[in-house]
Amino acid sequence: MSQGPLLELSDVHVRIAGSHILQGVSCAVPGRGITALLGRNGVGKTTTLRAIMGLNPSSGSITFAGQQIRGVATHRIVRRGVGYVPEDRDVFAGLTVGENLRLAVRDADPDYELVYQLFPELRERDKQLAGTLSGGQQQMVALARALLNRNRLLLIDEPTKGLSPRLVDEVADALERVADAVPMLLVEQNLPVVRKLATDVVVMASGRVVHTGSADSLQDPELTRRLLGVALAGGPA
Amino acid sequence: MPDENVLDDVTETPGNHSTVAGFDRGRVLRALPQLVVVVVLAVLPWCDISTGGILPANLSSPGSLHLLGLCLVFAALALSYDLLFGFTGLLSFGHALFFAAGAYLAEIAMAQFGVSLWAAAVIAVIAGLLLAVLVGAVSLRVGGIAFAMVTLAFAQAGSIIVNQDPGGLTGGELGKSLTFDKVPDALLGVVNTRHVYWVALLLLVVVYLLVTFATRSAPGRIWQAIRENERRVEVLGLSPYPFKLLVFVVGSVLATACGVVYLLLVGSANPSIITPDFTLSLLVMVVLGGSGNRWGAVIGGFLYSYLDQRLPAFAASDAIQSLPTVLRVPLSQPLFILGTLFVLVILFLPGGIVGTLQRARAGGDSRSLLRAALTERQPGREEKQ
Amino acid sequence: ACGGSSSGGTGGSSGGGSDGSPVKVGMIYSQTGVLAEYGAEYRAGFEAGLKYVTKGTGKVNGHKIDVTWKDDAGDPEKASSNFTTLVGDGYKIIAGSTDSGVASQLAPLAEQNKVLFISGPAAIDSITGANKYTFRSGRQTYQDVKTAAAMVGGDIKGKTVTVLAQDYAFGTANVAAVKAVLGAEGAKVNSVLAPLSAKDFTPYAAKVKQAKPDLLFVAWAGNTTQTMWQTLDQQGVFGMTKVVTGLGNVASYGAYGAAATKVDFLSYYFPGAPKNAVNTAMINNLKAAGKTPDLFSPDGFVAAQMIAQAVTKGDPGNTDSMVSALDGWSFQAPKGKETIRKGDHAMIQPEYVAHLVKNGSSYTPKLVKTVPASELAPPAGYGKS
Amino acid sequence: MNSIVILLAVTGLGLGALYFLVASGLSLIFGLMRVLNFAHGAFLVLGAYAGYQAGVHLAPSGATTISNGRFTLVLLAALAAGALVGALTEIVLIRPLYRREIDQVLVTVGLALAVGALVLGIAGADPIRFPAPAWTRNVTNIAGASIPNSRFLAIGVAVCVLVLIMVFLRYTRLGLIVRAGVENREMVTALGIDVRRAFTLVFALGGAAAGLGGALTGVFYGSVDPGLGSELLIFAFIVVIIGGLGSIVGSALAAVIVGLLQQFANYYAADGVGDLAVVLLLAVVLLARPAGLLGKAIP
Amino acid sequence: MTATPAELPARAVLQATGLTCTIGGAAIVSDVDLGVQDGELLGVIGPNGAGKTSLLNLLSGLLPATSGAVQLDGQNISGWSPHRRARAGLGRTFQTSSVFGELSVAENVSIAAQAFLGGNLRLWQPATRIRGRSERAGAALELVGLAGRAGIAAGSLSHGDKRKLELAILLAGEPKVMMLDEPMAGVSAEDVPELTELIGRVRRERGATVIMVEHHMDVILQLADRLAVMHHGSLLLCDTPQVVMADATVQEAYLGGAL
Ligand SMILES: Nc1ncnc2c1ncn2[C@@H]1O[C@H](COP(=O)(O)OP(=O)(O)OP(=O)(O)O)[C@@H](O)[C@H]1O
Ligand SMILES: Nc1ncnc2c1ncn2[C@@H]1O[C@H](COP(=O)(O)OP(=O)(O)OP(=O)(O)O)[C@@H](O)[C@H]1O
Ligand SMILES: CC(C)C[C@H](N)C(=O)O
Ligand SMILES: [Mg+2]
Ligand SMILES: [Mg+2]
Repeated sequence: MSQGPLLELSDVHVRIAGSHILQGVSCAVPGRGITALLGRNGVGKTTTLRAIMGLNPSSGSITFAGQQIRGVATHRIVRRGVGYVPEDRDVFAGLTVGENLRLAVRDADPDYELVYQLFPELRERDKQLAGTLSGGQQQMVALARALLNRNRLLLIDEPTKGLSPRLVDEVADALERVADAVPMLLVEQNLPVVRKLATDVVVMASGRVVHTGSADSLQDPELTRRLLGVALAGGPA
Repeated sequence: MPDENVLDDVTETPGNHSTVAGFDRGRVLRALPQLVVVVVLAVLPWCDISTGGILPANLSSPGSLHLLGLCLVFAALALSYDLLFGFTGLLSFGHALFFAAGAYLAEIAMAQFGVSLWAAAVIAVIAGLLLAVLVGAVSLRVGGIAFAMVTLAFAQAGSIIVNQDPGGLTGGELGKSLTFDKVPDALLGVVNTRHVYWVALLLLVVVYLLVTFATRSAPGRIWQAIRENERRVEVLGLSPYPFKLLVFVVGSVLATACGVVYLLLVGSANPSIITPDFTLSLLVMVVLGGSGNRWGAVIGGFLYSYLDQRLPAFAASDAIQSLPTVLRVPLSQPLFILGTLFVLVILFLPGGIVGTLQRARAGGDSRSLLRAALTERQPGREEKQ
Repeated sequence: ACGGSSSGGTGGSSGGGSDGSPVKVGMIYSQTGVLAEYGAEYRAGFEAGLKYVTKGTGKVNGHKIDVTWKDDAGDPEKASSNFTTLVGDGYKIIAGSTDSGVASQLAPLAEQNKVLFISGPAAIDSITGANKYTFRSGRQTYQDVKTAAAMVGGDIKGKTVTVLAQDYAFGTANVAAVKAVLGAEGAKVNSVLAPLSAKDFTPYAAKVKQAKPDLLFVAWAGNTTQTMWQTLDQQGVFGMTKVVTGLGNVASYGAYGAAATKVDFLSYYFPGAPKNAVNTAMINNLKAAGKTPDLFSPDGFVAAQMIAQAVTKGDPGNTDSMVSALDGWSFQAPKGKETIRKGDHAMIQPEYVAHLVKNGSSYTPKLVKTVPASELAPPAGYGKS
Repeated sequence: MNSIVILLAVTGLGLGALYFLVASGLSLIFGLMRVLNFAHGAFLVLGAYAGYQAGVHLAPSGATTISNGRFTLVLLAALAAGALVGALTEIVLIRPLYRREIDQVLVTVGLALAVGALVLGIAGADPIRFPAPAWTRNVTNIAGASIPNSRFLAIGVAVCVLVLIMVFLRYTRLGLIVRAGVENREMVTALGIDVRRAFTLVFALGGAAAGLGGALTGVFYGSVDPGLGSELLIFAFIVVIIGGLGSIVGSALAAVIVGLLQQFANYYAADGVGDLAVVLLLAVVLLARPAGLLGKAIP
Repeated sequence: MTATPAELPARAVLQATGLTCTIGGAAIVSDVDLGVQDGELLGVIGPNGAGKTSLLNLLSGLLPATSGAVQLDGQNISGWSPHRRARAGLGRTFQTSSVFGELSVAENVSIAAQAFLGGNLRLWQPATRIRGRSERAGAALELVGLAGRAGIAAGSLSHGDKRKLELAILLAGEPKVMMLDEPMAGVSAEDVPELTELIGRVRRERGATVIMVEHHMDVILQLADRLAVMHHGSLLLCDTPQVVMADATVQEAYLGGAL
């Protein structure tokens, strides 16, 4: 494949209902490791992922593996190998867990093994309506749907939100493992997780990218305080 | 009002909140266009000007005033429907029942009990109130589509009964003519059409004021909350049921009052006003103008009934009849034009006429009108289910 | 431009007899809607009649006849609007009413506004004797039924007659008429009524068989006609009793299907029935205009004759004088001699008995006998509630 | 058993079959896409007229009956016409309104008005005789009851349609996609599925069922007219709602109940009770079970 | 397993006894005995799917209990409808934000204030004339830091802001017992301390009793007086944070290892 980044955004703008939400986002996701997208509530992280997925209309340029994907229909972007785990989980409440997973299958040989190994509960709850799952269980379904297929890039929006500390650990481990094969763009508020996983970081503030760099930059307490308003220096929480 | 502040000023729809300063002046200013409209409508019967075919004859002619009167009654009726549909999110398919109740019960009261028009109006409205409490209490036990269909069932039952002509009271499918000798002379005859027109205008003004007041009242705010998220309202400590019943009764009683004026204006109660199609046309009116918006309902009701009355004349006009067949056949069907117009409004003017105008005004120029129409159709996260 | 409204128009002035001013005639009829076919027949008949009475000049007694056609789409509300427009414009002569609902809406309005009203094909009995200003140019249900009675002959006493009809005004009026006519002659009359919404008529056919009638009188209209006849045939009703019904317009002959040749028809009019100069003139005028004579052609034709009489013998500016000119008038109509009965304005006229004869894939009516007008006169006050 | 009871029971079943045929497409679209399609009546009428036109062109002029082979072509023409208008409706009208659920329903109201008026303008208000094989107009005698053969035809086709729809929903992914898509269209596309095609297909199927229903109504009545759609639509609604959202079996059950109830009430009860009984049934069922007989409550 | 008799709260504001809920044969919450003392903050933790949200649903009446009883201030409220419980002072937020999306932020909170103030069915009373309605709403928005966004539609708030709005809605209703379902979920790291501080302050100033379900352990350790641990629908343990954190089962089932 090409030598450049796997995913590249340049000067992406998003306007929704009159408000200018992304104001020229430019950043790149390399073809390996986990790129963390950070920033406080409402800066436009989710909007950025949605713009990549073609779920929000945007202007500017978004290339994936060297090809322009801005303006391409969402399902075609996915078929090029982009998996997406949305922020609000978006499980299909009226479908069972099994149906939710089956719907997500694109490959001929979906990796149910990985999924059930990570979240054994999903096997037990195959027949349960996803709408009646607990918050954390829904999160598992959402993650599982993206992990079933072999993707070239995963966009994951706050995967550990609402998970118990133990499960946060496990999910982090799983993502780390998956990241060996598939690069990721990860939005995450749990900074210990970020520190553990991220190889690169992109920090946003009010609709713009204010910092990009390798994960090492998170080691600088002054920088993190300035960018994220919190010091990361402390030990594990 | 001393305790008004920005919090309260932001009411029905976010985004259209006015500036904070000069509240009282703002209030007057905001009421001004409405006042102007009412005054203009009120003096129409003195304006002997040609309408160039927009109306059947000169503006002050009985024919024109009769048509405008009907438009006013339907504007008021659409407004009463919007209270349920647009403001509270109650999709009732039975609103026609109450409108028809107003027309039929007033007529029956005059014909059977020999009471005067005014007494008959009072009787009809009180009976409409009782009917609304009964129908509402039963149908509101269910929600959503089930509610729509239970109200439809009630209206259908009403329609069947009216068509059965029990005891010769309703006149079956022929309807019943107004008992003219119970009506004051000043409201009778073609020469007095202007008086009836004023009654219709008064009706609209009263309904408008009541609806305005109701939506700003304490329960009015709860209605809007119910439209958004009923479960959440419950957890705030309020049972949605009495609120829904209240709005159902208020809307229905207003519809009953509209029915009485309709009887007076048209001179008969006929079963076309209790068909499911009729309720459906109310829905069309409200959406055409813009639901959840008082002006929207008024404009939609007015426009729909205007088109409904005038399109046959348009269809029969030489301009249409001389067209080639491909154009003539569809254009000579009034319902084809109305249906197509409605489809176009839904597709290209989301939020109806008033909603589009508001957005255009917010945007400023005419290009933004188009953009407003387009952006609405682009994916936004809030609208997914 | 605001000022007192003026009614305008010449009809409003109280000018004398033949001053040559144009006479405005307003026609409120079904140009669209379910009865549009009848409306078209009526209109063609009227135009043929106008040509006949004005001898092609468009003038009667020096008055030019200005005809304005308004579509009511079968809707009393629109009819009422049109009426207000026309009368507001100074029209003193209104005619048309294809639909019974419209006719009963307009009759009281005519009285209230003191204008001449000549009802059209609407068959409802209560138009006769409705008021001083209301006339009709066609027949009423009673006359249809009486024709059927004439078909049976005198030995009806003690026989069972079943009326199969739809449960609405037209149907129940027929039931009432059969009870009045044949019941009076000693027949046992019962009825089977089907709701308008019924989709399968098997239960009704079964009920008819259960009643074991000596005579089955079918009063049916509308688009289920074909299905109903097919069901009667399938359930073997024709084999067990004599069946009588009214013959519709030419387009409907096919609707009887296999039953067509097994039924006795009472006919209000078909082109081959009467043999006289006026009928020939009407048919020729229609053909010249590219139209075909049909069921309701005479209603339009006679309306034109009546208007001519009213403006010739009466003063077009004075409704009462036109009413006097028509009250009790006898004249040669396409169906032969007709008389407007003094007082209640029943249109005394002959009707026919016919059979359908199949040739090829179409049917033609064959006259069996003419029932003289005198036998068909409704009793005074018949049909008033 | 009394022959009258047999007559009423079998014709009641036939009526139920007719109701199911006209309701199945509505039920399919409503159940999967939650769009209460008011234009369904217009689809029925278009299907019926397409069938009629095919029959007119196929039959030797003047003949009132056609052969079985030609009749099959008539039904196929109706089916195809229904599928076509269904698909067009989805693409042109529903698709731009994907996230505006109420507007989707409303746009079908407008479509119903416009198409209804258009058919009236083109074809005229009068009923026209629907082409069918002679045997459909005859009767079969069962224990003294003369049952019109068109009833057997309706029952047979209704059963086939029911089975086909059930098989279709069970063994294809389409049902799954559409159900998920209605809940959250975006998320389905974010799984790499072209949900628009699925929606169009559902409308095409619903339209095809409507077209077939229209043609069979023509056989049942012996004639078709532009008013047929709006008359049947209300019964189709009642059947779908009583049966329950999303349950095609529920629709079938409700159709049979309504058909039998009407037939028996129309015979045994006083005039006009049959209609009231159906309306009453609707109200009672919904008050007791808001989701309908076999419907699932929406989570 | 509840607290030992010695530690039994002097006055349990909210008391659940034998609370059980079974759906389709599976016990989602089984036999929970739990007392919440006046003014205390009870943290509820437990693995995903342990039944924490369900417990709140049972307490607030959104889920009907199969058996067991709930008492509020000594009064038996089992079988009461959700709105009746809310009126009695049992308020809650939702795990997934549930706001009136098309109404403005201010109106969202005002409605909650109005619901609390009463007289809601008075058709003749303009909403804005209800004494204290807007003050209360304004104060609540001020408290959570959303006053600047009062005019915008609640639906277009970002995720974190919606969480804050949820809290403001709750505060405007001044409940006796506040039940918070994962208030920190999705709140940005920077805002967590702020929101934590806010909850602590509300509690102190209003003397409110709080039940808080939360997975952020640092938050819960900072705020909670006692911790209840749910596991497989049962109450595993209810004790001081120190005791709970030291418990091996809790470590194993809930906290896990590294982070
Ligand atoms: N549909 C919408 N309409 C209006 N504004 C919107 C819409 N969607 C998002 N916004 C606004 O865009 C901004 C960015 O939102 P976004 O969800 O991308 O933030 P985020 O960085 O993901 O925040 P969080 O951490 O809270 O999830 C917010 O201010 C939000 O209010
Ligand atoms: N209607 C239902 N049918 C079957 N199981 C259900 C139903 N509702 C809830 N459950 C199950 O009950 C259990 C408790 O769910 P609950 O939402 O209370 O968990 P929770 O402790 O809040 O978890 P989380 O921390 O993930 O939010 C879950 O396993 C869930 O799947
Ligand atoms: C069927 C028609 C003869 C009906 C008639 N025109 C009426 O309105 O009563
Ligand atoms: Mg986000
Ligand atoms: Mg939970």
